[in-house]
Amino acid sequence: TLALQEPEYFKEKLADGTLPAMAERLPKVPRVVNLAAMGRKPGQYGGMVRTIIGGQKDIRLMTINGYARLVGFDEHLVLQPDILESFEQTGNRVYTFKLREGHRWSDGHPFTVDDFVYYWEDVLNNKEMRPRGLPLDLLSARKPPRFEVVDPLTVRYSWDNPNPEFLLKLASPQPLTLALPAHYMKQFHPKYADPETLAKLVKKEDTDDWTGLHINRSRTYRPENPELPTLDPWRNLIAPPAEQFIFERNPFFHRVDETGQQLPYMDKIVLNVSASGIIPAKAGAGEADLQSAGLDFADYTFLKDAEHRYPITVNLWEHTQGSRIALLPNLNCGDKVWRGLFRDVRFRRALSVAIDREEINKASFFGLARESADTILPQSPLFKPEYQHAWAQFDPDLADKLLDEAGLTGRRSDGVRLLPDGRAASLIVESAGESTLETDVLELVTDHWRQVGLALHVRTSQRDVFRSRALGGEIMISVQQGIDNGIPTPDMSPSALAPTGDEQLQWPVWGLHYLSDRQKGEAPDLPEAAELVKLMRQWKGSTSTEERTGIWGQMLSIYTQQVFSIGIVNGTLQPVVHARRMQNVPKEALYGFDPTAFLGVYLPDTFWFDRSA
Amino acid sequence: MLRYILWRIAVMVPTMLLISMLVFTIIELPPGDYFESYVAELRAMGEEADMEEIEALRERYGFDQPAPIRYLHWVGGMLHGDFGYSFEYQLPVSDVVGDRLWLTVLVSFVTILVTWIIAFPIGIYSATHQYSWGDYGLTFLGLLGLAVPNFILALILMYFANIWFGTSIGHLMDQQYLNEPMSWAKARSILEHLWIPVIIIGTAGTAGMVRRLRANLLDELQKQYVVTARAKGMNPFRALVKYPLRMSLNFFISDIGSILPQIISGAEITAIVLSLETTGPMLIKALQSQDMYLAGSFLMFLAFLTVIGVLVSDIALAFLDPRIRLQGGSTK
Amino acid sequence: MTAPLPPPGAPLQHYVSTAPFDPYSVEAMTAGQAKVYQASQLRLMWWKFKKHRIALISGIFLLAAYLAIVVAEFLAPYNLHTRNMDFIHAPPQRVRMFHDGQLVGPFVYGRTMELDMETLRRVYSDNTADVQRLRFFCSGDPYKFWGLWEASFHLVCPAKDGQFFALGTDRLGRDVLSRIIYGARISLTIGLIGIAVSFTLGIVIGGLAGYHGGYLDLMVQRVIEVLQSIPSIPLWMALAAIMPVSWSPILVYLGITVILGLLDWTGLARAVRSKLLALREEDYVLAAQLMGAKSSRIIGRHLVPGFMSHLIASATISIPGMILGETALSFLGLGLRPPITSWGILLTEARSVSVIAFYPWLLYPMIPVILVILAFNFLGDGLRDAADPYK
Amino acid sequence: MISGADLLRIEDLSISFAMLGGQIDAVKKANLRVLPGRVTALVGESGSGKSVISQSIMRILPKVASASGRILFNDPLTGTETDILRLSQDGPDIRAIRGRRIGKIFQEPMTSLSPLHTIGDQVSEVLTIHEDMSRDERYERTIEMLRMVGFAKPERAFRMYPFELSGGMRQRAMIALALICRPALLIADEPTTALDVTIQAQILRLLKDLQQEFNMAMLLITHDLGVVANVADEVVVIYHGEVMEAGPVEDIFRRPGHPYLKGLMAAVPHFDMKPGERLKALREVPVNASHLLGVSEERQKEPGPDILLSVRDVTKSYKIRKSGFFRRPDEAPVRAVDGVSFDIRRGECLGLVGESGCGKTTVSKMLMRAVTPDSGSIVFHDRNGPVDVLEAEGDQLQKLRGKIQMVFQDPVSSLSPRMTVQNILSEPLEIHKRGTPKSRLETVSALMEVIGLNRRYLNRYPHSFSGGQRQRIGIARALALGPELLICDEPVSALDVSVQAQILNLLKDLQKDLGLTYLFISHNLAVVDYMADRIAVMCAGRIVELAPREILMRAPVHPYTKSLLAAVPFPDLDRPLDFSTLKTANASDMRNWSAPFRQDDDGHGLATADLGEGHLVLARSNADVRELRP
Ligand SMILES: Nc1ncnc2c1ncn2[C@@H]1O[C@H](COP(=O)(O)OP(=O)(O)OP(=O)(O)O)[C@@H](O)[C@H]1O
Ligand SMILES: Nc1ncnc2c1ncn2[C@@H]1O[C@H](COP(=O)(O)OP(=O)(O)OP(=O)(O)O)[C@@H](O)[C@H]1O
Ligand SMILES: [Mg+2]
Ligand SMILES: [Mg+2]
Ligand code: NI
Repeated sequence: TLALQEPEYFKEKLADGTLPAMAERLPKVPRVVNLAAMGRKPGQYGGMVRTIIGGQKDIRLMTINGYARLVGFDEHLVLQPDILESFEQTGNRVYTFKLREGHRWSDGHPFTVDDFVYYWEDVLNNKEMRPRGLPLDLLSARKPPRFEVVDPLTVRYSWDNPNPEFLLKLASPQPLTLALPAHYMKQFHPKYADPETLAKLVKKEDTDDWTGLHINRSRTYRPENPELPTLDPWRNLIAPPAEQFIFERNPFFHRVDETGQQLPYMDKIVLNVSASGIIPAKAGAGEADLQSAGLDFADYTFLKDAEHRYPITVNLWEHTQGSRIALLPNLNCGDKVWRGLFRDVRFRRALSVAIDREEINKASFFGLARESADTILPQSPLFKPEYQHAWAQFDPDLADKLLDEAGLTGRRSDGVRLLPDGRAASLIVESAGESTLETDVLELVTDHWRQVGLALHVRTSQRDVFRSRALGGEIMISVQQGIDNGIPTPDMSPSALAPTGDEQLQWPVWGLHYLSDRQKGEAPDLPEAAELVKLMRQWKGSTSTEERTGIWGQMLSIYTQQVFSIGIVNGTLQPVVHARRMQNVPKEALYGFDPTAFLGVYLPDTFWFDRSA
Repeated sequence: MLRYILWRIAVMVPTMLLISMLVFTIIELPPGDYFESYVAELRAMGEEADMEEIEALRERYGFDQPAPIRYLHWVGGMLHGDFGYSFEYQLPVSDVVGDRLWLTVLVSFVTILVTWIIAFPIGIYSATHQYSWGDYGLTFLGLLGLAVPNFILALILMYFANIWFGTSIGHLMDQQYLNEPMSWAKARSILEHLWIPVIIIGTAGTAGMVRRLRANLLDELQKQYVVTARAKGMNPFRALVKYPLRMSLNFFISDIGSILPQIISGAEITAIVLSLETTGPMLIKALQSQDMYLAGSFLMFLAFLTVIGVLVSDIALAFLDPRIRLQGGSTK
Repeated sequence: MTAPLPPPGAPLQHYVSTAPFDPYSVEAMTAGQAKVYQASQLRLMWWKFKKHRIALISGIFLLAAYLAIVVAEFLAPYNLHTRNMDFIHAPPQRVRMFHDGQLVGPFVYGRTMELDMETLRRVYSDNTADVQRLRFFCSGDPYKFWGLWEASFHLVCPAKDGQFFALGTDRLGRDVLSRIIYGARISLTIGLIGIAVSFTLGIVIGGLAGYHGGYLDLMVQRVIEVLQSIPSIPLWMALAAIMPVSWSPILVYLGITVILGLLDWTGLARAVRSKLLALREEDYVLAAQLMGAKSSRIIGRHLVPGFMSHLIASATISIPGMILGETALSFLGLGLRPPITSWGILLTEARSVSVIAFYPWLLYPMIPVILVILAFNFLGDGLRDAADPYK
Repeated sequence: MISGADLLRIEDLSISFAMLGGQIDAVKKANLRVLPGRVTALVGESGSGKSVISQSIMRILPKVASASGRILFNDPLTGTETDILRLSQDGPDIRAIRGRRIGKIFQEPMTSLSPLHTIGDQVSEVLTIHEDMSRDERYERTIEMLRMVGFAKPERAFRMYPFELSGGMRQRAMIALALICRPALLIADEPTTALDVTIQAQILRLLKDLQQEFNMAMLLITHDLGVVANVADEVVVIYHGEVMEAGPVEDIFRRPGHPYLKGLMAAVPHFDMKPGERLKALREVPVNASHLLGVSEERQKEPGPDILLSVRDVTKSYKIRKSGFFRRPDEAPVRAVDGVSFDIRRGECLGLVGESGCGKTTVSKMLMRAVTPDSGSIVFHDRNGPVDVLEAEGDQLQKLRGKIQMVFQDPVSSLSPRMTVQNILSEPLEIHKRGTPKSRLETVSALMEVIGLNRRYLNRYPHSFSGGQRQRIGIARALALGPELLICDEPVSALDVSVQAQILNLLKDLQKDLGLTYLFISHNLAVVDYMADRIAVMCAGRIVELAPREILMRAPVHPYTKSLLAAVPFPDLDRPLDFSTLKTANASDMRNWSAPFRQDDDGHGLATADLGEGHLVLARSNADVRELRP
């Protein structure tokens, strides 16, 4: 048993009795984080962290970085029960969750199976709330799960078909919700609330009906509602709109360190809303105690220099994306000639080998990035060098040869190749023009491609409309980052490698087909793409890790050999700034939305201010 | 005159209607709608969006209806004070705007005031001391301010103000005063920060004012009535203020209507760079993400200010020049 | 011989001048006067203008600048796109004359670059053993003159296998000086075209409204009001959305110019209009009218000249707005795109604190902007004076 | 009488202007003086430097001018002597003198007033600057001054803007402005050019009174030798910037010595001229009229209808404003022109005389369609049939514009300040697309010649001319098109008699050779007498009498006409004006007229009575024609 130590922060509340003692606040079995075992030091309570967000919406970073999940990854990307005391799964079909006894919401109300029941029955399965039924993530082979309350601490979800992604969704940075604080939410639900009061509330909130009100009040991903009880390490105190959000420690948080201190160590987090453009400047002026969002590799020099002036430390973490910047030829392009070319693997390969990745690496990444195809990183157990090197060499002669083979033999007077129908081969690349990095890389690529007789024009438009335009076939090539999760384990979903979503700009129409379960879009008519879909479905149905490893391997091999997206470099570095006094921030780590939830898996609740430093 | 003013006010109604149509077109013009942006944004963060949910949202906000109907709905709503809903903030527009409106007005008015306070004396000085060192020097300074793009000036000022005076980077006040009610300390903090945007936004306008005032004055100073005033034994400065300056005010007054939109437009980029708590950044963001009602409300608000400004300018012009007042209505 | 005055207070004597008197004698014209009276008004203005030294210098400077953009390729030591991956963010190199106390002629020291892996900065140092003499009228970077003819002839080139970055390089190792020279092409023309568009519109529309008054005025005023009501950025965004994306960079450039011009006329039109509302009551307008002059003539020949000073001042003041207005567009990602460049773009690219802290030479494009703006203003001053009948 | 010192002593004054192509010496070593309480008249040819001298006394020369010599001002109040040229440009010393000790009436009153400020504001401002007075006191004083200079309703005038006033009224406002501080020295640069003789007499009287009461001295610049004879003590004659003759008024008038002065005296038009007698100008310029104006032969031959223009019952009224900004006009509008009818015959010259502010300019502007009458009709009888002037549009209007031209009363403001003379003169030709650029230049040169301006002035701007020169430019411009009807609104008021003679002769020649028709508005009755075939007399917006010249001059019927004729000053020391009779009679006040001409109380309005021989007079509608005859 632990010798519990109360944080200074609650001294008053504890004294006047508004807050029970820690022993009562904690679940019977809290999650004990053994810092020493993680190579970190147990810390001390206290302190306020300033951090900057680029927009009000970014308070979701608190949910992401807070990373309190029913089930979550640890530093080594192994799934661990977190809010749950334990979980069990059978054949990826039946999932049984056991809650921690005595676990409480941040307002002190017990967190129980009722909260699951409320959400399942009164929200998910409420026809008014969800006229179109359950969210896709809860369906497997288009069928919903069965939900059972096994005992007062246990719930179970079971499907007929395997649903291997279920736990991953729970562990994801934007987690699938399974429970809401019923005691709070019921006041907004007609089944429980007094109709008149509810009507008044609806009127006040200016939503059309109670569902709007209910949605507004129950947002967990964007913790905008200070009244909404939470299980996160910090809870919001300020309702938007605001220029500054303050989060304070959740007195009922379920994690403790090995010395008996309740996490988080740090009492408050203050998020200042700023223009994203000046985040580097502010961070470099010592105005942030923990900052990664809004910083880019290009800011490193400045931040490093600021170390002399302000008590901050800058670390470089490695991005987990498959490619920092990737070019995605749209296989569903509306222009027939271009579409034909894009579907010709020789053309895609030519585009890829025509790029001088080394130059880009040198110019924009100080030579520190890894020249690579758009694929997984060496940190992934699935990694093979052949994926990285697949068509990622710089070989303009080969490119020329491939292009000639693809039928682009004619040339205009200025050396630009001619399409079979006589037009000049000028590729229009869609860019959001958000970062100079993108502009620079494109400028270099323009030159590289020009060497092999392809003209490139950049068109800037809002990224926001890319998807619909790509779906409509208006986009030829777009620039984006590559595969999100570059460090997958076999148990993670390979969906990024197959046409599975309409936001995959290399094949949005095929993606839509999969996403809508063959209702919309078109089935892939390119054998390799169809193969990827097939493998994806296989992965979903598989139950063993070996089988999944195999599938992953096949898919990676197809994806890289076929060059469905043209990666440039990966393993680029992300500056992470923290106050010099702040302890336990890893010096080196992986950084990405998926699967590390940015800082999430490194548990920012275990960071602490060393007052002696 | 009263009749004229009433008539001018009446004319404002169709003008505002016309503007509202234009505004609606502008916010409708880019392809797609907010929900597109929404998906795109989630995707940019690596998140996934539930298509079904988005369709539902679309229906809920009437985006499946044709544009004219949405327009009528929007204008109708505005007439009774309902400015619509901000998708981005998931709040009614009126709640989102908050302090920003008056901070914008504050920044704009201080800028305008500072511009005038600086421009008038300098303009008069430059005109009366044409080709003196002072004239050249002030012209040079003014043009310098004009020649340096606002965002660079903003960056430079921000950087050095931080290094030299320790002013926190950007914003209109120190962070601890955000969300705070007004207090002396907060007001002081605002004043401490205000000078940077005011200088940045003001420089361009000041130079323009000075140069134009100078040009107009130089013309007027030659006129016979100035000689008459001198022959009366009038103090040259007083004579200048009473006669030529008043004549040269013509251009200045006709500009009043556009000062506000100009200042606000000029301030937008500065505001983004400095991350000011004004409407500019919010407006641009709303436009980019097609948070149309929010953008629309901002635009209508600015338009309203402009229309009022033009009204003021028209009336002031009539006050200023009896020739316009007494004969201006006629047609030639 | 002059008339004598009696002592103070004394009675006046009748005085009659005895000098010969011929009522027909007109003093002979001096050569100067003869020249003046035959001269055209433009000529007169030129004479007056010449006397304004600073304006003259400014005019010559601008002329030179415009000539320079014609031969930008020749003047720039490097091509617009030439990158030097080994010289990224290199600071400006000093041109020297003496090496070891000996005159060598213009040369620069060779540069060595080291990567500081700690701060991730490139550290450059002069290698004083490596004297790289500049070459003049030389063959260097190949380019396409006016995009048409292949050539490689330059005014000045670095030594063979050497470098010459007089104003440093940017983040892709491109020569800032060359980019400034190329950028002048766009920046110097965009302003003029934009101003031509906006001034034509402003003067014509404002003039008609002000001169005619009545309903025409009412309509025009409302149009202006509506246009002014929309802040420029949304308008830009909307217009940029209409601009066909398949346009070539040159068309985009023209489009932007026209957009800048189309949005800028309202203020001027209002100024013109209100001034004319007052001026049209002058007798000389009436006189012209009674002579049968059309409104266009009255506005153009009688009213607008009376407003010239204002117009010149406004025009010269608008030029920076036009040169830099395009930066605002670029800032929003709507403006010109590579391969075209302009001073505005160069500056937009330099928008970060690190530039100010570490690479201030990337802000050098401000210098030509300032010079051009000053020159235009002083030129304007000279023009104003030349057009001023009282001078 | 001799007080021991000169009030103003100008010694060796030279003034030159720096111009493109060399400097202009406007004044060359001029000497002159003004004694306290005395009047020195400065006469001379137009453009001889009179105004420039007067400006130098106040130190208000334009920037391009430079002056040398001495201008000593001996302030009788303080007894100190100051050399004005040594004072700093706008320093306190000179400011204390300006406006307070030396008042100046500018030659061109029209443009000397600010268009944005009311008359009252501008006049009372002098008091604000120099006197320590309350607002009400200032108001009182201003009103009184305005009344003294002949404003019938000074309170109204106080709040009027200059552009609402007639030429003469503006001049009077200017006089009020100069006099309001009771200066020791008044510089009057042609103070009465725009005033009819009765008001002129009233002003002269006022000046005399002030002279006596406050010992005010005056430097009077004028072309009207009649005025000189009546008020001056000493006369200085200046020609081309040099003093030609100087002396006491007696000597000058009785024993003129210099050929220039003799020429001047001879050029004065007088009432006893025989028909067809020509004025003797100093210079005669031979004119080839038809060639000059490019008028076609046909036009000279073809007669066309007898009546060229007929005006019927035109009326124009102006609203009256209250002082407030928002208040609506509540007084009855002022009838500036009230039911005026007349005909102009082809080839004749119709003189129009009348009180200042009676509506002459308004009438002439209506004929040109520059002012729209409230009612009435104006028909121009062209060779091709009648044209309704008020309705003409498009092409018809454009043709009409070419046929009717006007010389503006105010030459300054009617010339575009930013056009050179050459452009101004060739503009009408350009508009009507006459000739080639080269032939236009020739025409312009020829025009310059006939109006007595040197060609070398072609490239100068209007502001650099003297008042008289500008007026001539206005005439030349009106002539350029060779119009059929020329409306001259005070065309020679700013010209010295010799140049005036030259211009009048030119007009006469044109009339004779080309059959030009004139409507000739003037206050100078001698000029009208010389020019006109018929004369119309206007008063308070109505034509009170219209008759052939001889009849009107010899046998006027209307009391207003009579008083006008009585107020004419003669350039003859033996025929001084009788100020005492003039003082009592307010000539234009209807109440002072004899019964038949007054509107009576029992509703009998006024109507035009025909006395035969084309002699019309406005009288009570029931009055007996015989009763009207004297
Ligand atoms: N601003 C000026 N610039 C150049 N020349 C000038 C200027 N003002 C006057 N002059 C010239 O100086 C001469 C004298 O002008 P001034 O006005 O004194 O004549 P004036 O005797 O008053 O004639 P008038 O009787 O016609 O008014 C003229 O020839 C005129 O052209
Ligand atoms: N724009 C106006 N607004 C108001 N009143 C006006 C206006 N123009 C003229 N008047 C008035 O009309 C009357 C006649 O003016 P007009 O100019 O015709 O007189 P005039 O006979 O030409 O006098 P003068 O001989 O002094 O030039 C005057 O009382 C004047 O105040
Ligand atoms: Mg004069
Ligand atoms: Mg008149
Ligand atoms: Ni939309």
